[in-house]
Amino acid sequence: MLRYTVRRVLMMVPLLVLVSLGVFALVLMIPGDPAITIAGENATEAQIDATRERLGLNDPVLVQYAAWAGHALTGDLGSSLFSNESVTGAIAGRFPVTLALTLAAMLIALLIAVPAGVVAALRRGRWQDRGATLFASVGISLPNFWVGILLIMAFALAFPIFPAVGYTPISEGVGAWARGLVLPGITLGTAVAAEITRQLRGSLTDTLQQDFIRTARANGLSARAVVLRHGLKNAAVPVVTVIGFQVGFLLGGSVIVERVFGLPGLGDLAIRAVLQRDIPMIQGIVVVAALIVMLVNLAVDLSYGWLNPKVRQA
Amino acid sequence: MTNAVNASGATPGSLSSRVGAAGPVAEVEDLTVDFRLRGGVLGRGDTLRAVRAVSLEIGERETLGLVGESGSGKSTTGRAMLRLVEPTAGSVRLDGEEVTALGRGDLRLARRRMQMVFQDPYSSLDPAMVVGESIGEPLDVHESLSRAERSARVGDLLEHVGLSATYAQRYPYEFSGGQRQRLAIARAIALHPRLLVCDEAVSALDVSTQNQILNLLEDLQAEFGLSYLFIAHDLAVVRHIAHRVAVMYLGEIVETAPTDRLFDRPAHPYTEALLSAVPVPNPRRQRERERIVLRGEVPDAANPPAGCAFHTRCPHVMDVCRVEAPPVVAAPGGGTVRCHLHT
Amino acid sequence: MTEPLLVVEGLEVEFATDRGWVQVLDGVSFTVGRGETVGLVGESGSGKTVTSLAVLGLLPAESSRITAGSIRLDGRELVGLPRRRMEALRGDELSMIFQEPMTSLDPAFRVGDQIAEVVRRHRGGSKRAAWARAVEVLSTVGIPHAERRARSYPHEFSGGMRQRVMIAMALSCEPKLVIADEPTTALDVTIQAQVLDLLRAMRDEFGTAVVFVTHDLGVVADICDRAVVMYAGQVVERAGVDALYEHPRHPYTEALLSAMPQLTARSGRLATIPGSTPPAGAMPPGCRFHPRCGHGVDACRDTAVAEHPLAEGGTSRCLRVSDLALKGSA
Amino acid sequence: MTATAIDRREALAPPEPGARARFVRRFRRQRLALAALVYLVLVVLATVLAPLLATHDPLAQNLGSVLQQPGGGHVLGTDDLGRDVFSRALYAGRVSLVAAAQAVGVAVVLGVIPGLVAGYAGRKVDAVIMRLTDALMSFPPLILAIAFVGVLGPSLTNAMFVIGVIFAPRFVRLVRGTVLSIREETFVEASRSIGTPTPRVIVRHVLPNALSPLIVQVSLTAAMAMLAEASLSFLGLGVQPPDASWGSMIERGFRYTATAPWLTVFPGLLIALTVLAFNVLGDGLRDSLGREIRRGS
Repeated sequence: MLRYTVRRVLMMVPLLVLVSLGVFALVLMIPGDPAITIAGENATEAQIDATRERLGLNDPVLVQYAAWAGHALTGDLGSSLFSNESVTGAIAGRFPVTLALTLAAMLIALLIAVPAGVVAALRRGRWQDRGATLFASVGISLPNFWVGILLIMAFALAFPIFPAVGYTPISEGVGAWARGLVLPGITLGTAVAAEITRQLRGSLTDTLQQDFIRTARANGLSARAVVLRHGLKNAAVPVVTVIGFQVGFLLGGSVIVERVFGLPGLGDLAIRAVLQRDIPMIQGIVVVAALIVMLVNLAVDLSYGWLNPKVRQA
Repeated sequence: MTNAVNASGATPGSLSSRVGAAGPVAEVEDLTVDFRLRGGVLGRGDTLRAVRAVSLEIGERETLGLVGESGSGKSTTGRAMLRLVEPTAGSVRLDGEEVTALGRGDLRLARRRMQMVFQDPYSSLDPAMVVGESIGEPLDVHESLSRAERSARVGDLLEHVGLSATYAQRYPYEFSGGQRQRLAIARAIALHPRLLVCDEAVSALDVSTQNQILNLLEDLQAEFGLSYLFIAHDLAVVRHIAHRVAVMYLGEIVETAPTDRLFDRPAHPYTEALLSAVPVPNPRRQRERERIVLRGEVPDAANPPAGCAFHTRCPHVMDVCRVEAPPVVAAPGGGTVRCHLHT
Repeated sequence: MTEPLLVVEGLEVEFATDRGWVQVLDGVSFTVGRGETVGLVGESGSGKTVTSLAVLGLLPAESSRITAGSIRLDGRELVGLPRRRMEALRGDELSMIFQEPMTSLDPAFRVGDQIAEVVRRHRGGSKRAAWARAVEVLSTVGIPHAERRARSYPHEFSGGMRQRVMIAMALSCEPKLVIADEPTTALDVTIQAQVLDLLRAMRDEFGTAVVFVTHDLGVVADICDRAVVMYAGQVVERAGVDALYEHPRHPYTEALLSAMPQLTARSGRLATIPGSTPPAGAMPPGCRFHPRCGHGVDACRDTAVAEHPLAEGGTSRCLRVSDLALKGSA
Repeated sequence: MTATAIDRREALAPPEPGARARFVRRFRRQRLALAALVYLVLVVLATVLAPLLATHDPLAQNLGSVLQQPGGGHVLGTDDLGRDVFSRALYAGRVSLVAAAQAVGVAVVLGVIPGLVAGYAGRKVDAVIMRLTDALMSFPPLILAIAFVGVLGPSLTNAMFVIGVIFAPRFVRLVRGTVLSIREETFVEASRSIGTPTPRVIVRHVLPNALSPLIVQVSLTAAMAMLAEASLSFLGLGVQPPDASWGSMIERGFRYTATAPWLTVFPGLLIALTVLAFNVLGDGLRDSLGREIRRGS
């Protein structure tokens, strides 16, 4: 298991290099002269030259990359072109909001998906299964901003149970904080719940048809023990994979949900950076998002080792 | 039916290999196949020697049975002979032509003379194609026929294996296991090959179907003068169809012999144990038989025992077996054996 | 005389298909005495596996149903037994060994845990005691270093060893009856010989009755006391093995026997049974074997045939049972 | 009896019955997928025939009748500039569908060929392609899209190109996986054993058998691409005014959530239904295709 872990962690190194290259390449893709874009359309020639110098754009590309990556490794992602605020600082300030939103969404998704998926697999072909399948199909098809708007119409405007917009920091009370996360969490979690339900249903259905399930039944284990002990553990690998995948979607979706509900998170920061073409800020956000996804994938892969003993040796 | 069946066939089990004046159809010399295993700390794999210096020959219209348990390398030997896996060393000659030396293009041409029938009738036909397409594929690759000629040939092949020519437009899933195996045979004989490697070709079938296929193979041999390498783990089937038999254990041939000699007077302790392990379908005889139950299992091929590969399970093991690999010697009554008991 | 350990009587099973419910077992009856080994023989599609799953109550609930008949274990009716009561019996009083040793063990758990789970389910007791029992049965079935090997996962065992683990699990609660469904088909002959020896030893040691489901007449000759031959969802012949092989009383049995390739001498042409087993739902009228039978008369075509009891014991489902002299195996 | 003289035709029993029954059953079970297909055809037709079906000029502003409720002269009401929502939705649908098609096209082109190469070429090429794919998959899709659009400048074409690039790894993985498993099938080895050249093996055996999962994935990706387009347009990074897509219509209507809910409800419903249709169609195809390969193995 240790060897597997080490190998898996080592595998991240080339991935990190590739990802950082990709992020760095964003600057190279700016159409025309990035210095003009960055300094602004109305900048003077001198200002543009200064910008070019400051950004090191006169250096060879590899040197530029090395400088940028070297700083990034120390946690210095540069500073905003507009506010001069440090990118790392700005991200750190916004991160708790997005983290809270993402966790809320995942929690809601799991609370819906696990029972729904299990019941669907156990009652295959009956109304419970059809209901879960319908939920799964519809859930992944709804645009989440639309769901958010509908929820606001229903539960903030028509029946004002939850706040329509805004974020209450946890320091101002856990209750208010949690209340503010309910609608955004549902908005963001619906599609994830649908996706996990789908995968769990499929994977558990397959597992329950395996020979070893028949063995367990032939030895008198109760239906409950068969499903919960032997079924779920063996069905878990593809489900965990999907959950890992969903983290990327949650981060992307949070951009939208933060916009709809006016939450001051990373997504909100990203939109502003994009509208202002604040390149270092964009790069910083992408790097952080990719890093989170990679760490989650690492955790997912390591969990395989526990779920499937064969992986440990491989 | 025009192609009357020659049921009498040739007398099986004649003592010598039927190598005529023209020489054997297939000659294999010191064939060795290594597989690289994945794994190891840095993905640096170990090697597994699946086939160790195997030599054999198959004469015209001869069926050589190749028997052994799983992991013995019998299937790999068959595949390496057709270069479906690349041999690591050794030579394979087909009608005197060195198959192992052929370049890509020549090998493709040579393939029309050596064909294979696979074990699993359910995956050996492309499910996305009507069976006429699958059977006709060798013709498409090697001969340029008009549409009419091609469909006539395919129909003829179907009839030859006992199916109706009208089945050409059906999909594989419409056929039973036995019928699929007939289709696979039709594809294999489409180009009138010299050598047909049958890799466990009847193992997946019920007894009654299995016999139909075995009879079919015998008929086709008589009709087209085919030579067979018949790979199987079922000894009773091999006894029926093979003229000579080679027994493999852990990548090596431990005994070869004309069929009757092998079954009546096995020379190698492993052959003896294999034969005694097959229960005979007669309770009284089965009760009276002396059974040799080998202990343990086949050792790991990646890490074979020193000396004689069989010594870990051999009931007659001697000190010399543990250190020295036995040479191949002539066996009493014909054939060869690789055992210290005979040296 | 008390009733035999297992009595199956007039068992009828239907499966759900596109064309509605289709009968797959028709009036299957046989018995198994205490400590006896009975072979359930037939080719694919004969219904032998369905029969064994029915006895264990393992037929899929949604797509199959028992429409008639009775299955009694030790005098207790199993058909219609509530699910929980049936669960409590399985693994305890009767258990099953399956064909595929490679896939029949849960890959995610240590083999010792899997056996201990069964022990605790039926015998209760501490985890430690159950584990000790698991190690004990593993060593009984000839797993070397059982103490250590109990901590291994299924993929760390060879096929033969996994089948031993399966047998250990099936025997862990000392059941009265074990159903072995083609337990050696996936194994090499030398390993098959080991496993057959093991089953014999277990039967002698625990007095367990065994239903041995197989298509291999050699295996039946080797290990069984009596045989039940099935064809197309029906039992066609029941007899003690000596009688069955030497004087088969049903043409299908004769055909099967003559089709077995022999180790001893090369026959001329191999005997075949023309045609193929009819699929469920498309059974021919009259005797189900008549389209493939060489002894058929007109009556076979339209008269459904009942099982005829034989003077020497056993039954045959053949109209001409009294006037046919059939060939046995040499 | 059984040792009769051999009749080669003993195997002439007709092929296993029920092939047609199975097809009919499968077809019947896909009623939902069929309905989805019909719906999609109707939507495509409606957007193609938009000029004929539109009741108003989609761009014509009428400040005299802003934010009118559905009914009356405007089936689906009017927006804040007095434009007819129904007519706009028809044209916007065109934009949304074309955008989705563009993204799927890019994803297929960028995905299938590397997937085939990775699956068929040796370990090294495979490793390189898969590492690149992993890297691309490490980015949260929408964030990467936003970043690219931020750098390249907001435009629907840019956005959908990027979405296509982001979805390409799914096709790489799918095609590679399918190729790897088909390569292991005996029928491919059988084809090689008769001397079939590799390109022909790929074209005749590998591709046709990889096609079913590919078609399924195209349908599912179209659904995701529509959602992505809607999201980007909702953020103002996709389609630019005065053109509209369903997503940008919602963005505009969002400001009037309290007073004119129809501005968000109708386009949202259209997106949801269309995406649902692609998903249902994809699932239906998956269930009815590809079963034969698994059968018996």
